[in-house]
Amino acid sequence: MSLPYTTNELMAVTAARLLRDKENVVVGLGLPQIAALLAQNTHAPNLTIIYEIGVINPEAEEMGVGVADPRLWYRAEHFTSFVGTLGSILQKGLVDVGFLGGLQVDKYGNINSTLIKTEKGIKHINGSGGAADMATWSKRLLIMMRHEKRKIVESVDYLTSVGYLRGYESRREEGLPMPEDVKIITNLCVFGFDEETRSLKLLSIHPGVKLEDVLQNTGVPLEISGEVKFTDEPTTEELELLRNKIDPQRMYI
Amino acid sequence: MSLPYTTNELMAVTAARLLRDKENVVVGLGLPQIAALLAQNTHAPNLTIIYEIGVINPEAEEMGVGVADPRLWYRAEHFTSFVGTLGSILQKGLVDVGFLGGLQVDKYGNINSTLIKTEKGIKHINGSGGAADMATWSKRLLIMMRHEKRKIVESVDYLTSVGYLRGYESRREEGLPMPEDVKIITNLCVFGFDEETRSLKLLSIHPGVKLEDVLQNTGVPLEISGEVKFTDEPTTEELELLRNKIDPQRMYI
Amino acid sequence: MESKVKSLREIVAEIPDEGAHIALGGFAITRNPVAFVFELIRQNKRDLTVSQIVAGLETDLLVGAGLVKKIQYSGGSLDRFGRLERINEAINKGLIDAREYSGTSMALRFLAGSMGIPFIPAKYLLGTDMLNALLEKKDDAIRVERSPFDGERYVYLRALQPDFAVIHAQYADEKGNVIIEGPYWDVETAKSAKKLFVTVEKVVSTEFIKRNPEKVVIPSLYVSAVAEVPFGAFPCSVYRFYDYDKDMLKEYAEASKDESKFKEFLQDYVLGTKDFEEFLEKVGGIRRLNKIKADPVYGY
Amino acid sequence: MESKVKSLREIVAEIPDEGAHIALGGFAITRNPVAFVFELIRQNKRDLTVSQIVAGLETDLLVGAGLVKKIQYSGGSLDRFGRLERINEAINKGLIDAREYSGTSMALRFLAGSMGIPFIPAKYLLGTDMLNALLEKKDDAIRVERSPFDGERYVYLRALQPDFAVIHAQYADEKGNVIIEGPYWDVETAKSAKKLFVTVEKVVSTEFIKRNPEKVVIPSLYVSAVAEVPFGAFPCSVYRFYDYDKDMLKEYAEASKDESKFKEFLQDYVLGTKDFEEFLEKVGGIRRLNKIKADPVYGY
Repeated sequence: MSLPYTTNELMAVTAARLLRDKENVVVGLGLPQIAALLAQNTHAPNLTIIYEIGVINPEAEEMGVGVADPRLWYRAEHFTSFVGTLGSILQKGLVDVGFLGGLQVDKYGNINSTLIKTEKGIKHINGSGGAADMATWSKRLLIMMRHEKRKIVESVDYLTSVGYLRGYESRREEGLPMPEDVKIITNLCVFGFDEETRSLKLLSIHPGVKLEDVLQNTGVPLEISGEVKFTDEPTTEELELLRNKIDPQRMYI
Repeated sequence: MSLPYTTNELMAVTAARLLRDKENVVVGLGLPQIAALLAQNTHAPNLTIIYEIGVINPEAEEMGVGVADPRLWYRAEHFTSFVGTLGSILQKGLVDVGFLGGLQVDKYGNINSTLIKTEKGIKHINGSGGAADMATWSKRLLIMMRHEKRKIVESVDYLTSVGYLRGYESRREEGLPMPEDVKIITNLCVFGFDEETRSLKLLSIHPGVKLEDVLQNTGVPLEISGEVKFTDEPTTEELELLRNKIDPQRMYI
Repeated sequence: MESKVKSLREIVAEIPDEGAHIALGGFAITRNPVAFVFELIRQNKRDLTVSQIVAGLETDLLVGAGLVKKIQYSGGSLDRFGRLERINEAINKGLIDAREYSGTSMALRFLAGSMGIPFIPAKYLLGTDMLNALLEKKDDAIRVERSPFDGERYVYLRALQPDFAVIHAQYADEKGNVIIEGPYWDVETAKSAKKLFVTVEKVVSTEFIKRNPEKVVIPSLYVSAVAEVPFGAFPCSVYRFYDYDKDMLKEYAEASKDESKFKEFLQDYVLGTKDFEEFLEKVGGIRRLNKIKADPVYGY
Repeated sequence: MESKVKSLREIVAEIPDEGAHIALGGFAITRNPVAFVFELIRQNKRDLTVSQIVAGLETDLLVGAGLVKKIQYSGGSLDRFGRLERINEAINKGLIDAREYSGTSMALRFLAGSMGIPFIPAKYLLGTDMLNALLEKKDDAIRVERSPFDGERYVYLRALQPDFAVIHAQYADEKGNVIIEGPYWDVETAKSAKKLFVTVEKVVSTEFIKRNPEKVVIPSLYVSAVAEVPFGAFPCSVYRFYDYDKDMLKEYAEASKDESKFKEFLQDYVLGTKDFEEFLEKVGGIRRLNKIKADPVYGY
């Protein structure tokens, strides 16, 4: 029996458990970073953490406002360029896990990081930065998102990071390497993808969440067959690490 | 009236005077290095010296045995890789002068650095290292060689560094950038190349050398029209710099 | 010895009044050439093309000032302080020709330019709407081809050699040897340009360079001119020199949401000051700057 | 924390007995992985393919020992001490399949391999007999093509990802972060391999790495294993550690001119010693090594 926990804590723990020891991960600020640090402090002490801006294996003592924040660079082992990280390490196939977020994700795991189409026209938000590139070459993709009907959709308004493209073998046919795995961790559940059709599949719902909540808040029809599993809960050890060591200021958990 | 001087001193001075201030030069050990240092100490204080091994603007206090000798790296301003020097600086067109030597040079300024064909078969000597590359992209080429009939030939046994290829516009037609200038400095004379045919042309003979000596020791027929100029002699200042500052151990002069 | 050190005003004056192509080195809110962009705006350099890997505050300012005709980049932000609202609005309203890439495809274009090779073949952009949009615009920097070696599909990314690149770094000497502390995402951007201008926190002796050659990430032969501009990235951070100024970033983020407030910001701080020192004085001078000075161990 | 440190013997034992493709990091007579090659010879790894930018003493040894089937390189030497006589003789006699490149075309093949791109288009090799010979041999790493952008002729240099790369460096930590002092011509060679082995003068703490991140030229994730082999490049030089040993280089240059003398050299020093320490003892041990220790200012 573990302590009570927040949804963000559960999301971080769920992501951390998907990382394996000795893997190389590209992370951004926030929950992905928290997840990587938790993994490093538990079962994956030899995890290598990469920031696209050109920083490898730092040991930040404070969270920052983004990968451009020098707080995140403290005690790095290597500084390099964008070409050195995503143009070399990633492209050579050395990145095991790429963490992604975005404005929308569709039923094939494709992500939109850039713009939203509204009735008034296009609303440009951001741009893909290194996220599109991570989707191209990471062996596994871990997508972390808020669970809203308008964010998990049939088809993204603008495709920036390729998941399984149009499903089946379409990604490979496009000339892209197939990822070993793609998962989406939301505040309600964990999604995976069907091995044949490559379309969205519910893997587990978080403890306390109702299946209806998931179905109602997902913009894609889900086929539910058989009993739905619950996401494993965080252990006391994991929670204590998160709260006392990794994010003591509780900026993200 | 200057001091008496050695042929090597004259060659170094002649080469040095062909360098201009603010130029970037790729040099190897020996006379090219001496020439570059002399230029730096006289009319070209802002010369940048590059060694292909990945060293920029060192201030060696001793001559060494080759660019792989750390004596040549002392007080460098930048260390990089082979890709950083010849794969980037040179290829971007930033090298003004490339110094070359070799086993043979032909009437179009093509060089053989690698092997000699003998009656007994091929005799492999060396390989082109970065010399072929310098010939590809340097704006000007300065070739320094011993003057022997078997070394200045109609056609090289094996073409490693492209000069004017088969003359006229053949180098450009091959897809290579045309150099602004190619010169050969030997122990007897200075050669240039005809602006149209791109074939070997005598520019000057060194003081004290007879035209016959040049003609007899050159494996290519030379057309001599009009009076032959003499190579300008070193000044006392240049000789004193060479002897007291640049190569006090007289390893190369 | 020749010195490449010039004033910021002189450097910016070398840029033609109209139509220059400039690559910028900032990344969100760190090592942005802010002082340089202030001066670009003061000197009213128009119809610019801007190329950048990940855009930041300086790019948003320049677009907001109405000086940019075309931008090639992979997006950007003010990190958690906000979005690049001026750029977003210019795109939404169709005021600029925006060519969107992924970060690495931009970085590889700069790399190819810096190396003098014609293009780099890569898998990046395949399957994305960025690629679709570039192809629709018949962008001449992009071709989808099959490699003659493995027969697979690649995007051939054409080398980019902008007229100018501008980065802000910690140190350079008079010869132009540049030291960057921390990550150096912008090195290929810098080396790709026909002319590279570097603004630095401090001009150092060549002796300092020779004692720390392993810190030199751009050797002098790539550099056209150096300007010493202390706090030249303010309100963004410069690792080992100063932290970002939170309040000023919030002020900018707020102002940039609204065109008229942005114009006021521009008038007050950029057009209404004669140089960057005057701007720094205006926002609080040494008292304000002292608060963000970096700790020598942490670097922020 | 997992350590990647192993003994030299263990590392070499990971290489298959026949047919491995190994890239070597030495350059003439500096930072050559000599101890590694001694151990390769002792363990009799045969039918090797060797790839290198500029070959050096270690490569000549390996070819002389009859273990190399194929070599791709741009030539090499012992600088003023002599030529690579064993390689030259093997080529003259047709004993090895030699594929000659220019230095940069090899370096760019390694760069492409290290970056995961399929090839790099460049002007290098155009018009040379190296290109003619490669095309005659139908070498699958080389194609002459016209760039789809500018229509000009280029040599497309295929990416090289050898099975193994071996370099000798000054420092690495247990995680495999590698520090090279001085020029690092071999970094792309190192990063290109499927497995990278690094022999170092000294294994250092990760704390040392974190205090000198700007000296780390290969981050740990490229490295498979590290072996601490002090004087591992002897008789070649290692900047900031020791100078080359003139007498030993002359001895090698002399021995290598003649096959039977070379065999004696090999028997005495390599096959007749159980490890590199025993070889070092045999040639004079600490007295000899003390003479070549580097001056801390000059680095040689």
